[in-house]
Amino acid sequence: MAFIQLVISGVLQGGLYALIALGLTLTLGVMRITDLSYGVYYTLGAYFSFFFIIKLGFNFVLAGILSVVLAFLIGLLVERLLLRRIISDELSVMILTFAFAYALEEIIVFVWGSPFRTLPPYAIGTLNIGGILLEKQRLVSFAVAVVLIVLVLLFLKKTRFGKALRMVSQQQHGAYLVGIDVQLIQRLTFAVGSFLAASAAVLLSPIYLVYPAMGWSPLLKAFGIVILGGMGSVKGTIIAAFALALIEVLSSYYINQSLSQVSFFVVLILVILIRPSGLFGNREGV
Amino acid sequence: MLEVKDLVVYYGKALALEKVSLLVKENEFVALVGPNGAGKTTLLNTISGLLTPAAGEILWNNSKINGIKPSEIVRLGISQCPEGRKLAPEMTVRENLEMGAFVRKDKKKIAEDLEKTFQLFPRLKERHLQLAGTLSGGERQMVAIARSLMSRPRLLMLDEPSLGLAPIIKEKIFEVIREINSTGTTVLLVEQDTQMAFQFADRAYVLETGNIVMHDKPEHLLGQSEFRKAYLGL
Amino acid sequence: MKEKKLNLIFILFWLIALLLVPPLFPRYLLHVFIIAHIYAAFALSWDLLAGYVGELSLGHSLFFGLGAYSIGYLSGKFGVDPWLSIGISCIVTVVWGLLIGLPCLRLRGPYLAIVTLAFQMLFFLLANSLYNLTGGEEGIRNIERVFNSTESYYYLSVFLVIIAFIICYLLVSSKYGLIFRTIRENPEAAEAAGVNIVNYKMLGYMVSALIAGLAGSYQALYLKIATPDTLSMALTFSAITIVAIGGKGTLVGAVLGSYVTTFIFDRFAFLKDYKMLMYSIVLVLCVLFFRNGLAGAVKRVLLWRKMGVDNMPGGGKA
Amino acid sequence: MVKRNKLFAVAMVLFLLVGTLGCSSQSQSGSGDSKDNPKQPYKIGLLIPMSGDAGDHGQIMIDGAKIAQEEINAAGGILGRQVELIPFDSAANTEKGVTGAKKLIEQDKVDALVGTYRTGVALAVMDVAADAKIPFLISMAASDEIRNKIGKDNSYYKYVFKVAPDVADYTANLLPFLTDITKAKTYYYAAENTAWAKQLGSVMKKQAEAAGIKLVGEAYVDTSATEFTATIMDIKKANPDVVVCGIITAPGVPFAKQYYDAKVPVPMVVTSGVLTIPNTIKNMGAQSDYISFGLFNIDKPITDLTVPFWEKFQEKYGYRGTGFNEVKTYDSIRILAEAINKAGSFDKDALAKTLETEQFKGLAGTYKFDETDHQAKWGEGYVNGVLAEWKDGKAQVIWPENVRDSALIRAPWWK
Repeated sequence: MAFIQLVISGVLQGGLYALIALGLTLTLGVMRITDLSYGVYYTLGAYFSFFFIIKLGFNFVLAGILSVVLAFLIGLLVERLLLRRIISDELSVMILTFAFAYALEEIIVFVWGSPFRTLPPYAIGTLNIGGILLEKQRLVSFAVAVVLIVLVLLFLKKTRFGKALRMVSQQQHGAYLVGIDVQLIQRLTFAVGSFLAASAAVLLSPIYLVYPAMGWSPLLKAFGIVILGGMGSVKGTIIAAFALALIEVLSSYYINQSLSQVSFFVVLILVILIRPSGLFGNREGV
Repeated sequence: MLEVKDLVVYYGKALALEKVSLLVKENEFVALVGPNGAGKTTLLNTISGLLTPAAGEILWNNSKINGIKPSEIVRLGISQCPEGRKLAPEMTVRENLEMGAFVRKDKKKIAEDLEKTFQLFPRLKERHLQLAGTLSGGERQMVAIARSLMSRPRLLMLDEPSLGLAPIIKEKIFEVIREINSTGTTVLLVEQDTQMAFQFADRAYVLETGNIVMHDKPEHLLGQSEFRKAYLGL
Repeated sequence: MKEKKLNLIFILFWLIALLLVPPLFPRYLLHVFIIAHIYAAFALSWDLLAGYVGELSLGHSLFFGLGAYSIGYLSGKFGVDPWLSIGISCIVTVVWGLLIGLPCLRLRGPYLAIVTLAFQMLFFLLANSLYNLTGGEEGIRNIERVFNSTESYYYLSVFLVIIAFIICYLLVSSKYGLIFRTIRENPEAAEAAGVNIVNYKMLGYMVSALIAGLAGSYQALYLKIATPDTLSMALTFSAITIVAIGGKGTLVGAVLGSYVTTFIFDRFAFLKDYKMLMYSIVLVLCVLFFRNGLAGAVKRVLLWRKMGVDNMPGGGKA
Repeated sequence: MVKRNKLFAVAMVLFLLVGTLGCSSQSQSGSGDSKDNPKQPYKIGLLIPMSGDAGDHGQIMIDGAKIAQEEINAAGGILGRQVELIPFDSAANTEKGVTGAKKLIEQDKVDALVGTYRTGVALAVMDVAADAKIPFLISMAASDEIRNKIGKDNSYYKYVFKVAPDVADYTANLLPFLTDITKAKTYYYAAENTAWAKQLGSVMKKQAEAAGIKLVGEAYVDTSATEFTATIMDIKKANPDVVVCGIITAPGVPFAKQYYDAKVPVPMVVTSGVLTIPNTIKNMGAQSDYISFGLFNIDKPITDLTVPFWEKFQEKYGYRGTGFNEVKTYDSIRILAEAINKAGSFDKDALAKTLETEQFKGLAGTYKFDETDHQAKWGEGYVNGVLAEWKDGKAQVIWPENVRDSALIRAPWWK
């Protein structure tokens, strides 16, 4: 019984990890940059929904939509105004995005202050199915996350833009030659990444805390998941997200509760040592 | 149709092309030969808009096209089949071909062209749902050529289409290129296998370390002893 | 040629200026100078890696902290002679550099950046949680006092930062520096020329770890305590800011940047919460518009006549 | 493009140069000696975090300190000298703390230091203050190590006093919840994996065992943990009478939310931290109900200073204090003023003597420092805490009985 309960918790958590990491894997593949500001869009999404719900009294759905749209627009602006100028210089991009993440964190402190905040849950209560407890809030978040992930996958598979995105990710040079506006695709992908990070935050902020430095932990998790799954592999990313969530939950119950973070690092370092291309990375060749 | 005038291109800080001029006329089959590192690929990439020239100009039907985005250049009717195929490995053959028609909007005509392409390369029809990364070298080259045709180019630039292929497949590829040329598409071919290229070309340019050193009809070039020595080893 | 002379003149003037500080400035400013020198050495180590070897270390405070905790352990817990402790803590950080560098430097892209960040966060976590081992938030105390006067600590800091500068300078101006540059600009060409990229990167990484560890152990020696702050991300961030302001890949920039930030930000205490905001905005602006930093600007002024050289055609990247 | 960059470069260099030079020249014109001159204000340096990860604690400390300053100055100052506060942002960082202490002492020439939030900073600053022979009242940093250090070398740390409670005082604050309120026989300790929480856990265990209460299980979670299914399952399995929660940073909120949703059938009491901050609780909605917590002060007549202080605080700043930071900073400054007034001179040795022997009134009760380790004493008649419970976003005081709002409000699902 305990095992089933833990697995269910791990799966619920994994869906949200997958959502967070999906945006990063798209950005990494398409832009070929190390975006260290990815966590900031997570933070922004949380603060926007905090602002709309608590300060302006909007309902959850409206606030959520507004937040992610805003994050999308900010992503567009950041790519155009900051990243585009230096995108070819890998080191400068890392420094810039790192600095930008810090700057935005401080701007948030400036605008909203630094105390811990939280949001009231969208759905209160717990379902009890044969002794297994399911928090409604987590179920709702998980469901929305899965819907978003499926939408993104369909979008990549079916639409013209989605195909162009995959092409840029897999073969940038070829994408230029078939007449894809690579810069435009990169800009939109960056914005889609911001959108996904923000939507994860909107779903999680009623469960977790909202505070200015909240974005670093998902950034690191997302990077770990992407490295684990193989850079640029969407399938690998999703599988790695669930695997990681399960490892965390199970190890914290069966081994030691303070180990969830340590086990994450250990897994990450082992993967880099043993299989640097990640579990599903097979991008070389062709 | 395409005219390149006094083109100067830097690759990073190194000078890659030093005053290159070249002319391709409507319906012509032009070959560009020369040793490794002479700047052939650089020239094609500059025409395709991937590199920005430091000086000189590129004219397409008498209007200047350097400085235009690569996607616009494809729209104008210049298509490049790059060296090393440059296919998307995790997309199917069909998807790769469809990406070739990215700049076109008319779905019906695209479907028609896809059928035509499959007639040209029956092998690809069999494998249209296979991932491009799992194909053999020759098949990949076919996909690459087919893809560059999907934009309905008026000028097709091919970069080393025979590289690394077995002789039989090589011949097959060249036959297809000739067929493409005969149905009204202008061809600019970059090739290391000079003999093969000269069987088909109307005119040829020789590029060495960033300079056009000779240009003439293939039969005239073959008549020159220094050329034969350098390129055919005879 | 000219640049080499400039660097020598810089060291000379710097040394003379530093010797004039104690008699001319009030005691408190000596302390600020000491802090500036610690940051300068730390920033030098970061610049060596980012500006020359071309690898970004986002968790560089890991080595600073390892240096600090090592001396804390040796001198504070086991009573080893503090001078010997400094030496041993440098070796400890180099070994850690080796352990982390070996798997990561083989890989391209953001691996090193992410893994160093992961290690740093892990160690920060452990330093806070393994109370019995690390003293938690209280850190490791009782590091032996080596001098009684601030002046002596000041002269030691001058000595250390100049040594750090000279080590970095010798490394990058030797043939290794040339190889570093080739690896950074054109790794394929370097590999084709038979250069073992991993070995050279490893060398740069270990020297960088050594200097960061030195800076960390000196800070612990001076403050007589090693706390988890020495492992914090904010510390790495200040090194990056210092180098970005001073100029990446110049070494001199790390020193200039450290003086400027330490003195200016120290003075702007009234900014309170806005200090970090200002820090990060200055950093963003520097990356975008001031890529050569202070050192670049100074060099431009000193080499005014030769300015045209950088603007050759084809340098279209700028 | 090139031209603009050059202009920017020159502007930047000029800005930085002027900044550096301008500021260092200002530093040399530092104020003269102010000692014992009745016209000069009595300067108190405040070492508090205003940036960094503990940044949000700084402002509230200043807010508390300012009320103390106003009250003292309105009553005629310290032996006729007005109090001046000079804050310095220590960013909860050891190096910044030492830099701040040196600047305040050597450049601003303060007469006394108050502050530090982190123990590490306090331990490093103690030495600076002791070297300079400047009185230093530690207001918030709690670890036992501080008083151990003072106790070991009492003559060196003659002027360092610890207003902040000890670890044992934090747990003593929670203990009545187990003994008086719930009459528990067993308890479970859930905490985060930090030194502070571990110290708290071991002291709690000793105090609880002395009161005949058994520890039936404990869990230490990561400071970045977000998923507590495992912890809550373990609690249910251990089946204690009370859960004592030592999660004081970010994970506290998701833990409390999951604890509420899982309807764990036993009450929970938490020590000061994220779950005792009114702002956090405000947005938690119903999920904050039935959490009990310990704190040092609240707007009840605990001493005659308390109610006026909280009224002033609310009126002046428009928000509720946390019952920790502002209280201890306010008390420290008042103690300093009262001690000098009692000693009748600014002589530091007289001040130290007075601090060691006399008693002082503060918000949290009566302060009496231990003669050897200079720790403020805790318990009845000295400084004491209160226990409260969140219900509908409001803190209901449940202990001690003379000031309580109500008895423990029970959740319907408790056993």
